[in-house]
Amino acid sequence: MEYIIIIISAILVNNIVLNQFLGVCPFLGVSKKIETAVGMTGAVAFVMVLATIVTFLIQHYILFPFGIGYLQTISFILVIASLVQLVEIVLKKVSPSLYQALGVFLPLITTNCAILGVAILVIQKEFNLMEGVVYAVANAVGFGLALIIFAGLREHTDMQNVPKGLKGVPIALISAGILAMAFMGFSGIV
Amino acid sequence: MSAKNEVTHSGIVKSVGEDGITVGIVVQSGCASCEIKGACSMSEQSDKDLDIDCNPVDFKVGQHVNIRLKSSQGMNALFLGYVLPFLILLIVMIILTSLTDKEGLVGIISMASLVPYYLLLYYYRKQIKKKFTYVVEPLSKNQI
Amino acid sequence: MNQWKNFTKGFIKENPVFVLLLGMCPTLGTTGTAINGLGMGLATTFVLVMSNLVVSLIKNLIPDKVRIPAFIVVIATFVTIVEMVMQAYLPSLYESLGLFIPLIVVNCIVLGRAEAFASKNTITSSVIDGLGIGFGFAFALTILGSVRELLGSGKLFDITIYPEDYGMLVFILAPGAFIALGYIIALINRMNKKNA
Amino acid sequence: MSASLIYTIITISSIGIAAAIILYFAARKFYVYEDPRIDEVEEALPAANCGGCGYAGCRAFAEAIVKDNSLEGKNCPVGGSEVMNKVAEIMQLEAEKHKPRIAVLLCNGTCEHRPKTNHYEGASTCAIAAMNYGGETGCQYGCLGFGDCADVCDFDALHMDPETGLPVVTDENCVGCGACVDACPKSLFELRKQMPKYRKVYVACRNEDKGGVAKKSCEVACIGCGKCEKECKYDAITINNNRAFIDSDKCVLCRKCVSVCPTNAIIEENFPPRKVKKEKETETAHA
Amino acid sequence: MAKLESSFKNMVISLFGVTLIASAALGLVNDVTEGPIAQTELKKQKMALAAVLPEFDHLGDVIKVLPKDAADSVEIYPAYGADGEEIASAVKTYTYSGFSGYIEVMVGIDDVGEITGFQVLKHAETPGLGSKMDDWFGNTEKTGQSVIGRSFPNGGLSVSKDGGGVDAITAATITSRAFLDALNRAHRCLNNAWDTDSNSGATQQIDQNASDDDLASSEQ
Amino acid sequence: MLKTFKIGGVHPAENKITADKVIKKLPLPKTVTIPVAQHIGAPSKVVVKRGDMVKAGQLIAQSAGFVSTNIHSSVSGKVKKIDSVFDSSGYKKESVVIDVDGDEWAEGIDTSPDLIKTTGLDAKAINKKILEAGIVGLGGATFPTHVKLSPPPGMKAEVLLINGVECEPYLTADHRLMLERGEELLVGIDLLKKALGVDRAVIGIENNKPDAIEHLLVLCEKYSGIEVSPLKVKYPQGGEKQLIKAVTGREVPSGALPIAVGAVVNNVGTALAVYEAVMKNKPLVERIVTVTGKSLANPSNFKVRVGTPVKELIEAAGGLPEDTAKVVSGGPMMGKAVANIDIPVAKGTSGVLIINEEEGHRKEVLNCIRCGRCVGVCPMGLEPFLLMTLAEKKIWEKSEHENVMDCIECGSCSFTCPANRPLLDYIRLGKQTVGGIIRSRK
Amino acid sequence: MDKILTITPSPHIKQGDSVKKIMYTVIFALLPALAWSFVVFGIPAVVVTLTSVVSCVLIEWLIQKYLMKVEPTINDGSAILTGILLAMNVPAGLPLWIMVVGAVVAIGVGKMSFGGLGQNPFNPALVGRVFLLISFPVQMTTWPNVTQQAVDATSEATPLALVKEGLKSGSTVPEIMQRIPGYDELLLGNFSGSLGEISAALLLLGMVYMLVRKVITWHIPVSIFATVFVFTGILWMVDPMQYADPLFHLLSGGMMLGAIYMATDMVSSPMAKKGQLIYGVGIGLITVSIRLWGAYPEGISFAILIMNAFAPLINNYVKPKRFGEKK
Ligand SMILES: Cc1cc2nc3c(=O)[nH]c(=O)nc-3n(C[C@H](O)[C@H](O)[C@H](O)COP(=O)(O)O)c2cc1C
Ligand SMILES: Cc1cc2nc3c(=O)[nH]c(=O)nc-3n(C[C@H](O)[C@H](O)[C@H](O)COP(=O)(O)O)c2cc1C
Ligand SMILES: Cc1cc2nc3c(=O)[nH]c(=O)nc-3n(C[C@H](O)[C@H](O)[C@H](O)COP(=O)(O)O)c2cc1C
Ligand SMILES: Cc1cc2nc3c(=O)[nH]c(=O)nc-3n(C[C@H](O)[C@H](O)[C@H](O)CO)c2cc1C
Ligand code: SF4
Ligand code: SF4
Ligand code: SF4
Ligand code: SF4
Ligand code: FES
Repeated sequence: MEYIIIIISAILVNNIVLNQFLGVCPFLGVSKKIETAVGMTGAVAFVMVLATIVTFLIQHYILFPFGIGYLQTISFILVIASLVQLVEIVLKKVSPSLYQALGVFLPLITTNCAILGVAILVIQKEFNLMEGVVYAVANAVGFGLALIIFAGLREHTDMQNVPKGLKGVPIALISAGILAMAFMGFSGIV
Repeated sequence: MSAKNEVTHSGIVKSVGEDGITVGIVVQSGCASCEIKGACSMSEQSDKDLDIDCNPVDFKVGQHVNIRLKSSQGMNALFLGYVLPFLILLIVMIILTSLTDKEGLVGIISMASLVPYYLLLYYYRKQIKKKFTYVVEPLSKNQI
Repeated sequence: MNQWKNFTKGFIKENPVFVLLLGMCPTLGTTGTAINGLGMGLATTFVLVMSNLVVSLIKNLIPDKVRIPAFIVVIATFVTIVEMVMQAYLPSLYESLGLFIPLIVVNCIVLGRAEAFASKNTITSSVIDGLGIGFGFAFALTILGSVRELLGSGKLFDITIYPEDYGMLVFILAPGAFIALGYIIALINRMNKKNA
Repeated sequence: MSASLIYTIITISSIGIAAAIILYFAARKFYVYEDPRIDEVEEALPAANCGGCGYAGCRAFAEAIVKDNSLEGKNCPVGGSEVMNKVAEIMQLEAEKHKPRIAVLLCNGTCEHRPKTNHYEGASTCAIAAMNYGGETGCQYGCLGFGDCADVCDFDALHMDPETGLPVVTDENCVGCGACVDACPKSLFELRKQMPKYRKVYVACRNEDKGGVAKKSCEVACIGCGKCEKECKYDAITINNNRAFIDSDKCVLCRKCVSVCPTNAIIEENFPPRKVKKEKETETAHA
Repeated sequence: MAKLESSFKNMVISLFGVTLIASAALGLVNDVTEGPIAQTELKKQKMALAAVLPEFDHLGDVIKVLPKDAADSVEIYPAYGADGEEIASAVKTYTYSGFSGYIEVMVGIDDVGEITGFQVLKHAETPGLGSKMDDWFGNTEKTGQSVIGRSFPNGGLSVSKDGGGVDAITAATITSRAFLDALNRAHRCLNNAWDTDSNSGATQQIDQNASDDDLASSEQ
Repeated sequence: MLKTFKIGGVHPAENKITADKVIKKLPLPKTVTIPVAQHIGAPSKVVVKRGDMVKAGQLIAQSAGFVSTNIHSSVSGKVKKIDSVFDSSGYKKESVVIDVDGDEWAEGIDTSPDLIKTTGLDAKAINKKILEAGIVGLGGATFPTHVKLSPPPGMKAEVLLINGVECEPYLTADHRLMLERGEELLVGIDLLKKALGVDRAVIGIENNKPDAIEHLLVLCEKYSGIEVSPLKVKYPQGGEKQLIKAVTGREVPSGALPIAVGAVVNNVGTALAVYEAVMKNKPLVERIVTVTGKSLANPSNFKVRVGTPVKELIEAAGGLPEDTAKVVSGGPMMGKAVANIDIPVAKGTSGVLIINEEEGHRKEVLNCIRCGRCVGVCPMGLEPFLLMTLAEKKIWEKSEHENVMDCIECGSCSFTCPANRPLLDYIRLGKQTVGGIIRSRK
Repeated sequence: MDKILTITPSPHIKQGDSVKKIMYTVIFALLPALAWSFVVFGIPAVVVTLTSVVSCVLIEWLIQKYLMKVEPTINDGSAILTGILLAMNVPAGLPLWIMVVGAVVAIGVGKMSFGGLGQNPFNPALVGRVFLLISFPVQMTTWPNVTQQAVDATSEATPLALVKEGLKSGSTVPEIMQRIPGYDELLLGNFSGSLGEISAALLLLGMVYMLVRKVITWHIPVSIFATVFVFTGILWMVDPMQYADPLFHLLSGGMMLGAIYMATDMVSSPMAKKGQLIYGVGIGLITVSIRLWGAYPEGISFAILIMNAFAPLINNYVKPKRFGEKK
């Protein structure tokens, strides 16, 4: 039950993009292709979970025991930045062709903001490891959901004759706002 | 022309080998809306080289080409590259959590479970390579 | 004179938020009120200026290949300092900005400037660059915060302008952030077009 | 030193070093070497991203220049020789000499010159109109007047004149990118060599009907009579398919042909008034 | 000065230098701010105590009570008058049933069981709606909605919609219920604490005897 | 339930005002203008010179390839000039202009009205006759008939469909033809069957022509292997693919020809022309044209020589009314508005429609309200609103994926759009451009 | 010279329908229910409706004239329709300035920002309504009292709100139902709620009219009704103490108004029939989830907006069956 609440909350009620404002840049910028949005979701889920585990361990087995909680920011960012790269390196070494195919298929995963944000939130919310991982996955799904809906919306508005000044990012933001309003309907579900 | 179920990517021929060519592509980051991505180097941009089996006589170095990959193959890559390890991670974690309370152990073991996975990938890298076939086509100037 | 230009362009013409569309998350997340926006803007400015300063100081001591990790360390250090100082002396602001203080670390503006400008320029111009961009950022956040606060609760910097009952709650909440920013950017687009 | 300070230093240093090593390898693996000259060249380009050079945009063009390390066949029509020289300087190469070109409209079939014979009400684009009929007048070669060309011009150099129903090229703005040439379904634009002070002499007609027919449908049609051809001493004029053509690379702007044309199909532009009038030279506004 | 070359030695040294200085700086700043941060926390608590309690002379030791149904304990700060007699207690209580979950309240309850004051310490309720708790329930001019001076009826305080006597914040009944839930919890724990262990001073870690009533009511 | 096609379709007002006007022969004009490009495919090559004397039925332009056809003089007289003259396309096309003097026919042509029912010719010989007679489809597309009758290797025709649907409002030429020349038509169908080697032919007729259905049903009894199939009144029932679907239940795959499902479709007029060519040795030089319109004094069905100026048809039908806005060559759904009425009748001219001011103008174009009606009526299951937007925005690649090339240009979408969007105008542009791209790829 | 003929590409004839006719048909279909709300709520309802319609039309005119600089198209009826629907989505006593704000948001943000008629991905009236609901929760949930004859300012809860409140305070559904109007009342409308929530029967009448005039097809409303019916039916059978019966869900709240008039807005719904079914099912599921488990007693507005956002995706993946398509 606990987990279900975490999941629903992260995906619908407190959607990472629409409500928590994390990962807005890729949300606004990522390609209009729906496949790409799906792909991003998978990749982000993996990286987010990995990052959550590592940072969780660091926090609970290094920072807290030694009473140096204030090093959270600096250690998390270093770990996450290198983790993202590490995954790439390993993939490239292990299976170059796979790595290449992914390069054609996906944009780079630079959702540092969302990943760091989730890692910190897991600590702040005092989740245990499993809850933290579920939280991370749910947030990745929430991110993906927003991304996929938006891919469709973007394609739609691009075909319309949006007034000049509003074209592009402004109308995307306004659509996001309306979407966020709609998602507020879910508030109170958990 | 790409069909519905294909993704395309443009690139530049980097070298021409005996039975294939190497094409360099630039992978854009997710922050495509960012207008000064040039100034931001947090893995904002990276070059990837693709080795593609094809008849090399059709191409010359420096040529602009379009690479097409079936979406389903892209999804395949995604599955092998991210989703499967993700699932392994998750499953190992779920099992371990039900066995022990030691979170540190759970975390470390589950991450370690990725090592054999990657070794497996390494072992099968040849077979994997066969899975991905690209179509390369030259781009005319006005299409670039 | 040139320095002055460098300094002022960040406000409207090359505003990091309105024009370059950088650092959207803190922009949206911390502008529930004008004062929060300003606070976040200034915190970012501080980090920006200090990291620019340090980076341009040590630029020759850092080999190219480890540039990025070194810069990250520098930036993260200043972010942590801001975090601790705020927690100690401005606890209420610290609480309302919450998560977004540590997230200054990943704000592309900060690393971007360190990498693109400070690592190549003199100390003075790096600091001025940091100040310009930082104030531009703070300016944008304050504007957005003011708009949201004013429309949402009838206040500006906590001073009541009109009765709160007439405020539109949406603007304090998440959707209002998107919508307000959308229209502000549209407005700035128009202004920039006209000037050009 | 307090214990916490020691922990701090140990932690950060170890995480820092670990991260650095990974990032170092990453950087080495993924480092994109970008020739700094690409940026420089891009900087020098006008950033119009019009594609007039034949590349996707200014950056692509810059990449191509640096990659090929040659300026052969490369020209930025927007920036012209000035920019290309700058680029050449950066690249330490010799710029190709490109004569700047400018678009002219090969039709003078204004409402006045060309009586309407019917009235079109379909979708208002030249491309669609051209698919359905030859035009609202008896001349099937002339301008349709729906402004497809003006729509594609990125440089504010083309506007539809509501009086004449024809597009007008603003010489100062035209960079010769050729977008209009491709857009016009009737192929009414020609890129001609740019002469001093934007002077030009050209046959503003594409009508290939025989003389009488052409003249009937449009007062100022070229009837292919050949008088100009005979008049031109520089072999700049040729007649094909009942229509004269002046080669801008050969034309020396002597303007002899203009006066002999019986239908006034040859246009001279931006010249001072002919001697008959004693007024002072009035220059068109350009700086 | 020429740029350092990217040799391995240089890299390690320079990075080590950077991290060393960075960590030293951080450590130092931490040393400086550690005190003020702790003090701020303390001050906040003090101010809260002062705000919710009637005039008192000194405070007793903190008593932690763990309600049976919850994992987190409630803190009780007994306050004594100049004569050493206990006049009231401040209780740091909480609820998870707010609109956005957790709400933490400091509430003062005097020896006759009347609320002397309260202060919301932590919450994430919607601005403009649930966030009005302080103003709403502290507004002594509106007797219908103010909780100050009220005592706890059997079964605790509840909003008028549920048949209780407290008017809920307009359009924020959820928050109102949650708020009252926190107060009720404070009241119950206070009673329990006195019932089970009246030789004050001892810190009671776990309250085994929390009444069934407690369990039932906080589960709704 | 009457047979029909399954997706889409509209039902415009029928307005068949000339349905019971007997076909009249139009007097010979003074001059005829015969364009050399009256068919799909390569324009024919002129084989006469200015000043030559020609007879009716004499070859004046020769087929210029497999997909091309012969063109014959429709009158006897003197070649006045060979020049570019406006035709219904709105462009000038090379044409042979002949001054008429009398009505002398070339040798071997049987102009008598006698019905000839049998011939000893085999399939090949029939096809040769058709080729020589310059027969093209008279249903509108003017595709050379001999090409249709020679299925590509590996394909076999199974059924011949005769298109007597005439689903276009106003037009009645085919209707009258079926009523007045039923016997000859059936002989023609027999010949077509023979040429194709099929033993089944189905005449599809929309149910709004009960007299024609009745008439042919009676006549058919004498011919084996020819059926009449009454069809629901729904536009574009006469579209080739729709007709095949309605009658045989098969769908011609996207991008394929009817022969892929074993069908060949020919118009009733074509069948009649085949009869005349084979049995009477008469090339295709005249056809039946409906001249009609709400304000026209005397709407009629005429038998007209190819090359006659449209003006003369209109004169014969009462003259151009005052309130004319448009003159359309063909029907109101697919016909082409012409720029002037001096253009000649061509082999493919099935009707001349005069539209008055009230109906003749386009209404103000509004934004698409995404009502989906165009999608609902498209007989090809396309999304016209999307295809239009893609053409407007020049997104050709996606247009191709959205099957723009499948559009049969029936016009149902534009007809039905409540926002008056010029859907088909843009879709045509899309088809043209995408078609060009596809060709350039090969 | 002869007469100057007009040339257009084919087709040369036109079906009679126009955007204007469609819009006015919907308006006409709404009139009975609107009139009934005037009867029930009296003058305040009329004033609110007028305010809404006038502001919507005025805003559209102002924006088109002065911001977009195009010929205003306000007489196509779509702004009037948006105005009416917006008004039908608010309580009768709503302060007029709030109504004006709603109109500005509906037309300004919801419609014109995207380029005007036909370009908006979201339903404008609902954008306006949800904006108001979130911004002014108090005023938007102050329902005038109708059970006493005269409309007065004291507020009365809507049936859905009663259920939600009741369940929160521990009552069971059958207990609550005693305090709630019966089905006949729900059908005819004699209880409190927004202008357009009170008469299921008249709204259904309008639906029949629109179906006959072919302005809408059955797919969207029916799939919504069916989903709600099945979903709530299952829950009701599992636990009738906690979940109200399906009929109650169908007849109460904005279900009818939303499903018949707002989900069917062609501009913001999918085009293909199959897509419309998916869309309807989605709306049904989300509506019920919000009603049963969310903070809001009513969820159809949110549900429609959310599915609006999915409509482009649905359009992308659910295409009409192409002729000759290989299966
Ligand atoms: C965005 C949003 C924020 C809300 N915030 C609160 C809140 O802070 N506190 C609360 O009790 N209810 C909140 N609500 C819930 C609704 O106002 C709910 O209708 C109300 O709590 C219960 O109705 P009532 O108070 O009118 O009886 C919120 C709802 C939404 C959509
Ligand atoms: C290039 C081309 C080749 C064709 N080849 C054949 C053919 O081999 N057999 C056939 O029956 N029809 C053939 N057709 C005819 C078409 O299927 C069709 O009948 C013709 O375009 C007229 O159809 P419509 O009047 O319905 O538009 C061909 C058409 C084209 C354009
Ligand atoms: C929309 C549409 C409607 C058509 N309607 C008819 C029609 O009513 N009668 C007809 O004979 N041909 C009609 N055609 C032409 C047929 O598709 C087909 O080309 C013709 O019947 C083939 O015979 P033909 O080659 O003898 O002309 C129509 C074509 C289209 C695309
Ligand atoms: C069946 C139908 C339903 C409509 N429903 C709405 C609606 O719910 N809200 C609205 O603002 N407009 C509605 N309209 C009007 C119109 O489509 C709407 O204003 C457009 O979304 C504006 O672009 C409707 C129109 C029709 C034909
Ligand atoms: S007029 Fe033509 S050539 Fe000149 S800039 Fe415009 S589009 Fe280019
Ligand atoms: S010049 Fe060509 S493109 Fe321009 S308006 Fe005339 S016909 Fe159209
Ligand atoms: S014209 Fe084309 S798109 Fe339009 S209805 Fe007919 S087949 Fe469909
Ligand atoms: S019929 Fe017209 S308004 Fe309706 S969807 Fe098609 S193009 Fe749009
Ligand atoms: S600031 Fe760019 S993703 Fe958050």
